[in-house]
Amino acid sequence: MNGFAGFVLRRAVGALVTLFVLSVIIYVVFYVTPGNVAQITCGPRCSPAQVHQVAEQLHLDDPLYVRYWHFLQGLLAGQDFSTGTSVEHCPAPCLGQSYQTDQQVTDIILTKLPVSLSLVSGAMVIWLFLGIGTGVLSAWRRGRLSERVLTALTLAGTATPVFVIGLVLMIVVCGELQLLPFPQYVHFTDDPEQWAWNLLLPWFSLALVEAANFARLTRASMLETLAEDHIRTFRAYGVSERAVIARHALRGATASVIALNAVTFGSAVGGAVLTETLFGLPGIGQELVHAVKVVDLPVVVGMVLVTGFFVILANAVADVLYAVADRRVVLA
Amino acid sequence: MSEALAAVGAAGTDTSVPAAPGAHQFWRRLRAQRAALVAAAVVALLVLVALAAPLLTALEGQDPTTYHPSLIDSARGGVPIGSFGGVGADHWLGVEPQTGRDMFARLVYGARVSLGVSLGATVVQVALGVAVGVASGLGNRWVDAVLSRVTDIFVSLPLMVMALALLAIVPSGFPRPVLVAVIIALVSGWSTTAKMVRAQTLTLKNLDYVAASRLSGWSIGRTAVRELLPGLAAPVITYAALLIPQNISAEAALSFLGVGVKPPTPSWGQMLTSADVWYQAAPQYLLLPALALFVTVFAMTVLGDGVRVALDPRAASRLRVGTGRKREARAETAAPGPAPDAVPAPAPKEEERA
Amino acid sequence: GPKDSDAKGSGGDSTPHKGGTLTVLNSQPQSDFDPARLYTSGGGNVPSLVFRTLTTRNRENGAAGAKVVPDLATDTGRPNKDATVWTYTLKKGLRYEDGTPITSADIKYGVERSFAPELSGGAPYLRDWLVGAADYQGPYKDKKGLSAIGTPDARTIVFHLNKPEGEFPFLATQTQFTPVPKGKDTGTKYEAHPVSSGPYKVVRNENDGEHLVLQRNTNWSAATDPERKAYPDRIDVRSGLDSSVINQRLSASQGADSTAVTTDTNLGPAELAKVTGDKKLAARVGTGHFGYTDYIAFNPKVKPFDDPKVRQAISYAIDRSSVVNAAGGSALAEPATTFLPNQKSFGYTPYDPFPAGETGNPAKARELLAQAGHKNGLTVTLTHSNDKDFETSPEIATALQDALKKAGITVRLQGLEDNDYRDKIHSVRAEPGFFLAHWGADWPSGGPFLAPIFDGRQIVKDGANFNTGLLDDKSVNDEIDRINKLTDLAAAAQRWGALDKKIGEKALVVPLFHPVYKRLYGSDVKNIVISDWTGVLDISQVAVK
Amino acid sequence: MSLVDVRDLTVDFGSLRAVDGLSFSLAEGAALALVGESGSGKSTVAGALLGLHRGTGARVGGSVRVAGTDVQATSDEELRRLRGAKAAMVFQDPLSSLDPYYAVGDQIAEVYRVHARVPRRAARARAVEVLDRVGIADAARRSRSRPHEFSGGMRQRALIAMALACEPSLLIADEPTTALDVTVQAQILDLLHTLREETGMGLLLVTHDVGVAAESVDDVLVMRHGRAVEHGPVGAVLAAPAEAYTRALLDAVPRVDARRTGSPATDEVVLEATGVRREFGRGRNAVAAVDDVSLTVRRGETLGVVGESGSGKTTLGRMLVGLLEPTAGAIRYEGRPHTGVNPSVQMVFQDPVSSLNPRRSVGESIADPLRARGTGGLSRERGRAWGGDEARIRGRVTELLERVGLEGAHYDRYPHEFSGGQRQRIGIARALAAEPRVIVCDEPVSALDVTTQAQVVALLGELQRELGLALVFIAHDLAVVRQVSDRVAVMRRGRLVEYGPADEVYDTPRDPYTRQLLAAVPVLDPELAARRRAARCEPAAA
Ligand SMILES: Nc1ncnc2c1ncn2[C@@H]1O[C@H](COP(=O)(O)OP(=O)(O)OP(=O)(O)O)[C@@H](O)[C@H]1O
Ligand SMILES: Nc1ncnc2c1ncn2[C@@H]1O[C@H](COP(=O)(O)OP(=O)(O)OP(=O)(O)O)[C@@H](O)[C@H]1O
Ligand SMILES: [Mg+2]
Ligand SMILES: [Mg+2]
Repeated sequence: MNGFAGFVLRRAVGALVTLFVLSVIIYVVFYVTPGNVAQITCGPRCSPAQVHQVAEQLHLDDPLYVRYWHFLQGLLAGQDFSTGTSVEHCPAPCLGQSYQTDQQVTDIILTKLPVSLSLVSGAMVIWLFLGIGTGVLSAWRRGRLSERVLTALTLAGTATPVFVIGLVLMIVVCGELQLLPFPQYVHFTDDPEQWAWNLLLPWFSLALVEAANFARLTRASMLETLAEDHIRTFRAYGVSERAVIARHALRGATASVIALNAVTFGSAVGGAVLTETLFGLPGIGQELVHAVKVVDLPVVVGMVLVTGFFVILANAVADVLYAVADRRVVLA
Repeated sequence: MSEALAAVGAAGTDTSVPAAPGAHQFWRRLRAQRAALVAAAVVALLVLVALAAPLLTALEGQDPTTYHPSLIDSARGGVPIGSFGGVGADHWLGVEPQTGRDMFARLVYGARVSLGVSLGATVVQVALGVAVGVASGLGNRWVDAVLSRVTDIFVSLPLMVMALALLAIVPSGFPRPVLVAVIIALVSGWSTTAKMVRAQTLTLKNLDYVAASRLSGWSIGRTAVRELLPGLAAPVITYAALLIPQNISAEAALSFLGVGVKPPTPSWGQMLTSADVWYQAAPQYLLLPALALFVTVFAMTVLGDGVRVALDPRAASRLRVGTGRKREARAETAAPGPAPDAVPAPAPKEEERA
Repeated sequence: GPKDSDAKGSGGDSTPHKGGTLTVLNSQPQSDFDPARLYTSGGGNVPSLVFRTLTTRNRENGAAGAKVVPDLATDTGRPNKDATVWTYTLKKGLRYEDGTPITSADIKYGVERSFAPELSGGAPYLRDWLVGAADYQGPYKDKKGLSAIGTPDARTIVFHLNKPEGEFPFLATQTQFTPVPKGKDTGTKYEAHPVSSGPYKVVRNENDGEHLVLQRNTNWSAATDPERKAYPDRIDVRSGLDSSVINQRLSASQGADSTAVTTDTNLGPAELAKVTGDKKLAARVGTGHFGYTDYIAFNPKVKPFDDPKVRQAISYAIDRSSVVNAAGGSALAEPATTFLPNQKSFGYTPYDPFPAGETGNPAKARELLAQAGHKNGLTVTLTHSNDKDFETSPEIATALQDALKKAGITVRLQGLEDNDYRDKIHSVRAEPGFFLAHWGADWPSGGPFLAPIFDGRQIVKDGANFNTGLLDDKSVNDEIDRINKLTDLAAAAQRWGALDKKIGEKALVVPLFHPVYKRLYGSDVKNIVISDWTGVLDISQVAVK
Repeated sequence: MSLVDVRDLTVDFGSLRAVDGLSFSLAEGAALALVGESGSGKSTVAGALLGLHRGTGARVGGSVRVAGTDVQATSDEELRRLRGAKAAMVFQDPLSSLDPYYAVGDQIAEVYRVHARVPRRAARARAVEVLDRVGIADAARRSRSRPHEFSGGMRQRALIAMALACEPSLLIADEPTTALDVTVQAQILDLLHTLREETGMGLLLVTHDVGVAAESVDDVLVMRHGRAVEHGPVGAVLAAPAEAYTRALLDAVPRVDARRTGSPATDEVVLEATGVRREFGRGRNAVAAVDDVSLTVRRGETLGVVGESGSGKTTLGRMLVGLLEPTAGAIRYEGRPHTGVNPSVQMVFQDPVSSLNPRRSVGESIADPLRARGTGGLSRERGRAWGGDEARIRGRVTELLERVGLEGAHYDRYPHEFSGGQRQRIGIARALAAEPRVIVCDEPVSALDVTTQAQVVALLGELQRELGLALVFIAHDLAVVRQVSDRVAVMRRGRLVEYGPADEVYDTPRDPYTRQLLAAVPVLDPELAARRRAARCEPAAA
C-alpha cells in the first residue's frame, strides 16, 4: 500500500499549505475590513485612552506581519495570556484567545465542533438517503406523474430557505402536534437518545435543503449511465429493471454523488449557520458569524481553519472512495 | 454545453438560418419534449415579466416603493387589512405588511434582481467550475493538486468573510447586481461544480474517444471542450438548475451585509427572509415569493432536464424524432411489408423496459 | 400536571409562591458575566440575581420602577454639600455565597478592577467622575489602588468626585459597584463563576454563558434585600435561540416552557399580529417602556445640512406614521417629537417645534426648501445600518425615503455593515450628514440622556463621539453643569425637560419614535413586574408556583 | 416445434429499413450462421430475437417466436424470463458491453443468479468455472478483475462465459470471435460445438467470417441489404453457392498462402521501440503486459503483429502512439524520443464503440484532425483561418467516408446508428484524416466481412504507396496479416517470440507457438474443419 501512504502524505502536505494560505487570507481580509476591534472590545463608550490600552493589550497596533507571526508562534510553540491576576499558558497548537470573551479559541472549537458534527453528520445520512432514494425512484419512473410529483417535492426543499422549512416544521411538529420537544442541544455523551431526539428536526431541515441536489444529480447521472451499452447486456440477460437501476445505473452515479457530498459536508460543518441559529444549536457556523460580526480575528481564523480542515478531509475521503469505486482512476 | 447555449441563444430566431447541424438536431430533440417546452415557455415568461416589470406595474397602476399606511392595521403590527393580504382591483396580490407596498409590483420587480443575479452568478459558477474541474481532471499531478487546493480554500471561506473583504475593497460606485453576482459566484457553487466535473473528467479521460481526440492533434484544452464537455453536460446542467435557488438566497443573505442590492429595490430573496416570521399572520407575504421561486426552480429544472436529454443524440430515437435527413424517404418505405402505421409502434415510453 | 385550558388557569391563584424552576429562553448568551464588563443600568436581568450593588432600582411596575432604592447600602447615598463626596454604609449581615462577609473594601476592589483594560466594557461615568481615575489602569497593573475611593471601615465607603454629580445614586446601581472578593478574583476567568452576593449562585456555566443554571444562594438573607423576591428555587437559562423560536416556544408553553420567560426577546410585528388575534395569548403579554429614542441625526458640518432651513424642512416632511409602521406599528412604537423619552423621570416636557402631524407636512417642507434655495427639490444621502433591528435598519430608512419624496426630497440610501456604520457615525471625521441613530438611557434621568449627545465638552475628536450634531453651545454646557449639581432629582428632571426643548429647536436631530416592548411569558408564570427603568420583565420578581 | 421461428421480419430505424422481410427457422439443437456484408442487418436480426428493439424507437414488423414465446406480443415480464434463461446473447462489442465498475466474475454471477436460485458463493464459483471454460488463464484470480484490466479478447470471452453460465437453449452469438486469435477462436468454436452436443443448445451465429461459419454450423443464411440472399446447409452453400453474391463473398476470403505484392517498403526507420516494457498494477500484483519488446517500423512498410489474446498487442500499440508510457525502454519517432501524442502517429482503436464519442456526429469526429491542423499549423494548409473552410472540411470527410466504403451522407449520423463494421471503418477514416506517417491499426478489419475487408486493405495499401505510410497492423486473422504485411511479429505473453519477414515467418516458423497458430487457421471446408477439430480434441482428451 505504498501508493496509499504516498497519497496520504501528499494530501497532508497539501492540507497544511491550504490551511496556511487560508489563515493568511483571513488575516489580510480582517486587516482591510471595517470595524474597530479595540472599540468593539472595549465597549461603545470607551475613551480613546482606554481604547488604546485595549489595543495594546491585544497587540492590535502591531503591523500585520507581526501579528501573523505571533499567531504562528502560538500555533507552534504555544502562547501565554494574562488573565490580569495570573498568567495562563495555552499549549501548542494554540490558536490564540478571543478578543471579545477571553476564551481560548481551542476551547471554543472543542465545545462547538461536536455540535456542528452532530448536526451535519446526522443530516448527511438523511440527505444521502433521501436524495439518492428519490434520485433512483425518479430515474426509474422517469417521465411519469409520480416522478414529477417527487421532483416537485424535492425542489420545494431547495427552493424554500431552511429557516422557513425549519420554522414550519418546528411549529407543526413541536408546537401543534407536540410530537417532539423543541430542539435543544444535548451532548451525545450525556444522553445519546435525547441527543438524537432533539436533533431530529434540525437534521431533517438541513437535509431537506440539500437532498434535492443529490436527487437531481443522482437521477441525471443514472440516466446517463442507462444510455450506455453495458446496460443493454444486463437487460438482455433478463436482469430486472430494478436491479439494473439499483446495481448498474446507480453505480455510475457514485462519482458525482461522492464529489458533491464531500463539498456539501465540508462546507456545512462551518456553514449551517441558519440551521444552527434557528434551532439554537451552538455550533461552529453560528459562532463564526458572530465572530465575524465583532471582528474577533483569533476566533475567525480558528474556525475557518477547522472548517477548512473538514473540507479538505471530506475531499480526501471522497478521493479515496472514488478511486475505490472506480478502479480506473488512480489516486493523485 | 456550448451547443446548448448556442441553441438557447437562438431561441425565437428563425431556425431556417443555416445553423450547425448539431445545434439543429439539438433543437429538434428539445422540441420533441413537451414538458421541456412548457418549462421553456415558463422561463421565457418569467424573463419577460422581469423585463416588462415597469409596464406591468403601470398596468396595475402601482409601483414597488410607495407606502400605503391606510391599507395596514398599525395596531396589529401592520398586517394588511382585508382578505388575502388586501387583494383587490388596485392591488392584485395584496400589499406588504408594515408598509402597505404593492406585492405584485414588488414581486415583478423582484424578479429582475433575483433572476438577473442568480442567472448571472450561475453562469459564472458553471464556467469557472467547469474550467477548473476539467483542468484539474486533465492536468498533471501538480496542476490537479494546486487547483484542488485552491478549490478547497474557496469552499472553506465563509460568505461573510469574503463579502466583508470585497465590501472594503470594491468602490461603492461599482454596479451592485454585478458585484453581488460575482461574490456569490466566487464564494459558493463553483467549487462544487468543479469537484463534480473533476470527478467526471477523471472517469471520462480514460475513454478511448478522448485518446483519439488527443491523437488528432488537439490541445488538451480543445479536447476538453470537444470531447468532455458534452459528456459533462448532464450533471452540470442538472446542478446549474439547482444553483439558482441557492443563489437567490445568497443574494438575500448578502443584502443584510450591505453588499446586496440596495433597498427599496425588492428581490425575492429579501422578501422571503423578511417574510418568514409573517407566515402565520400574513401567509401570502411568504407564499408569493416562495411560489415564484418554486415555479422558477421547477421550470429551470425541467428545462435543464430537457436540454440534457436533447444534448444526447442517443435520445433521438427514444423521443421518436425523425433525424430529419431524409424526410421524403419516409413515403417510399411504405412499399414492402405492412404499412408503417399498421406496425405496432412501441408505446411512447421514454425508456426501454426490460 | 394536567393542563387547564381555562384562560383563568394562570390567574386563578395569582399569589406567588416559592419553589419550582424558572426557565429563561434568550437569544444572547451571557458571555459577559463579569460585573466589571457589564454595561447595564442595574439590570433587571440574570446578572442582577447574582450581583448586588450599592443601590438598585425600585422593583415595581411602571413609573414607580424608575426610582433608585438602597441595595447593599442602607440608603441611596449621603452627599456632601456640593455633591462631590458620596458616602455609603453597608447593611449588616451581608454575605457572599460562601458565607464570608461582604466588606466595603470588596466594593472598592470591584470598582477598581473595572478600570483594568482586560475587563473593559463598562460605562464611562466612573472614569469621568472619580478623582484621578482618568489614567488609572486597574488593580492588576496599579497596585496602589484608586485614592478617590475611601473605606474608612468595613461597612463604609466614600467616593470623591471631581465635579458635582447629583445623580451618583443612579450610577451606584451599575454592576461595577458589586463586591468582588479580591482573593477570589481570577481576572478574565472570573466570569465563569462570579462569586454571588445575590439570591442565586451559579452552579453551571456552559459554553461561555450559553447555558446557565442558578440555584438559591443559602447565604443570601431576604431580610437585607427587600427588592429581590427570588421565588423560584432554580433558574435555568438557555440562550443562543432564534427569536422567533423563543416566541413560538413561549406561546406553545409546553412542559418546562410553561414556566419560561425571556429577558431579551421582544415580540416582533408579525408575532404581535398573531398574538393580538388570540385572547389567551394576548393575556400573556407584558408591556414595557424604556427610556429610548430613535431619531435622525444631522451633521451640520456637511452640506446641505449646515442650513437650519434644510434640517427644519426635513423635520416637517417626516411621516411618523409610516416610520412607526416600519418599526412594528402603533403597539411597538410611539411617535416622538421630543428627544427625551416620554417619562416623568426624564423630565418629559412635550414640545413639537416643527409640527409634521401624523403623516408629515410636505407643503411646509417645500416652502422651507425654497427659502433655502432648493426650489427644485433636493437630493440627500441617508446613512443607515444593515442590521435588521427595526431601529436604524433599512426598513426605517425606506419609510423615510418614501415620505420625503412627497416633499421633493430624493433620498439615496447608504446601507452600511453594522460595524462600518458605527465606526462612521461615531467618528468626527467620517460622520455622514444625515443618518439614523438611537439613544437609550443609562438610568432614568435626563443627564445621561442629553449630556453625551449635546454637551460640547463631550465631543471626542479621536474616538467614539456621540455628540453627532457637534453642538458646542456654552449656554447648553453651563446648564448641564448646573443641573448636575442638583441632588433633588425631581427638580433636576424638570430642568432637563426644559433643556431638551431648547436644544430641540436647533433641529440637530429629528426624533422619530420611542419603542415599546411587548414580551410573552409562559402560561404558568406569575407576578409579572415591568418597570419603566428597563422596560423588561423583572426576573427577580417572577414566580412559577 | 422449432426453437426459433422468424416470419417476415422487418426492422426500421427511422427511414432506414435495416431488415426487410426476413424469414427463417432454427430447430432445437441446430446451428445457423448469419453471414453477410457489414451493415446488412445481421446484428439487428439477432437483437430482434430477444426483443431488444422494444422501446428504442425502432419499428419491428413480422413475427418472431423463440422457444415458444412470441417475442413481439409477449409481456415485459415474459420477455425477461426468456432472456438469458432460454436465449442468451453474446454482443458484438465486447469491450463496452461490460459494466466498468464491477468485477467480471461478479457480473457473470449476477446474471446467473437471475435465472438460477443459488447462493452468491455458488454463483461466483459458477462464474469462475465458465471463465475457465472459455480459456481465461487463472480464472479464479482474473474473475476479480474489472473489465478495463482485460484485453479485448478476454472481454469477449467473458461475455461468452456469461452466456454459457445460464445454459440457454439458444445461444445467439454476434461475432463472438472477432477479437480472438485463431487458437483461442478455435478453442471457443470447439467449446460451442461440445456444448451443442452435450446440452442440445441451439446456436445462431452471426459472423462475417465464412471460415468460422464453416467450422461451426449446419446451415447458413447469407444476408445482404436486410434480405436473405441464400439459405441452405453449410456444405452446400460453401461448396456450390447458388447466388453470385455468395460466390463473390467466398472468393474474397483471403488465404494464408497469399503473400503481399507491390509493397512500397523502404529502409528508412520511422518508429522504433527498444526494450519496451509495460507493467500494470503495483507491487505483488504487477504483471508485465509487454516485456522487453524491440522492433522497428519503416517508411512504406506494414508490420503485422499477431499473437494470442492478452499477449500485449494493444498495450504495445498504445505505447507506440504515445498513449501509454512504457515502464521501461524507449520509443523513438523519426530518431527523436517519442513522448506524448503526435498527430503523425495515429491509431485505429480495437474497440470502435468506445473510440467514438456518442454525443458527436461521426463526421465531426473524423473532421477533428482536419480542424486541429487548421489551428495547429502542422501541415501544408497552414495559415488557414481558424476552423478552416467548412465546405472543404466537409468535402474531405465525405471523401474519406466514401473511401472506407461508407456514404458521405453519414456525416451527420451518430455512432449508435451504425453497425459494428461501419464503426470500425469510421475509426479508420479518422486516422487517415490526420494524414499521418504511421498508423497503428488495432484489429482494423476484425468486424468486416471479407469484401469490405478487401476494400479497406486495398485502401490502406494504396495510401501506403501514395504517402509512404508506415502501418502496424495488429490482427488475429493470419491470412489478412500475411496479405498485407512485409514483416511480421508474433507475440506471446508480452514477448516477441518471432519477428521477421512475413514469408519467412509463415513458411518456416521457428517458434512452436507460431506453428500452433498457423495450424489453427479456420478452413472453408466444413469436412476438413470437423477432422481438424477431432484432431485437436484428441490430445486434450488424452
Ligand atoms: N440505432 C440505429 N439507428 C439507425 N440506424 C441503425 C441503428 N442500428 C443499426 N443501424 C443501421 O442498420 C443497418 C444494419 O445494422 P446491423 O448492425 O444490423 O448490421 P450488421 O449486419 O450487424 O453489420 P456488421 O457486420 O458491420 O456488424 C446498418 O446500415 C446500420 O447503419
Ligand atoms: N489497464 C490495465 N490494467 C491491468 N491490466 C491490464 C490493463 N490493460 C491490459 N492489461 C492486461 O495486460 C495484458 C495485455 O493486454 P492487451 O490489451 O495488450 O492484450 P492484446 O494482445 O491486445 O489482447 P487482445 O487480442 O485480446 O486484444 C492482459 O493480460 C490484460 O489483462
Ligand atoms: Mg453487427
Ligand atoms: Mg487488444
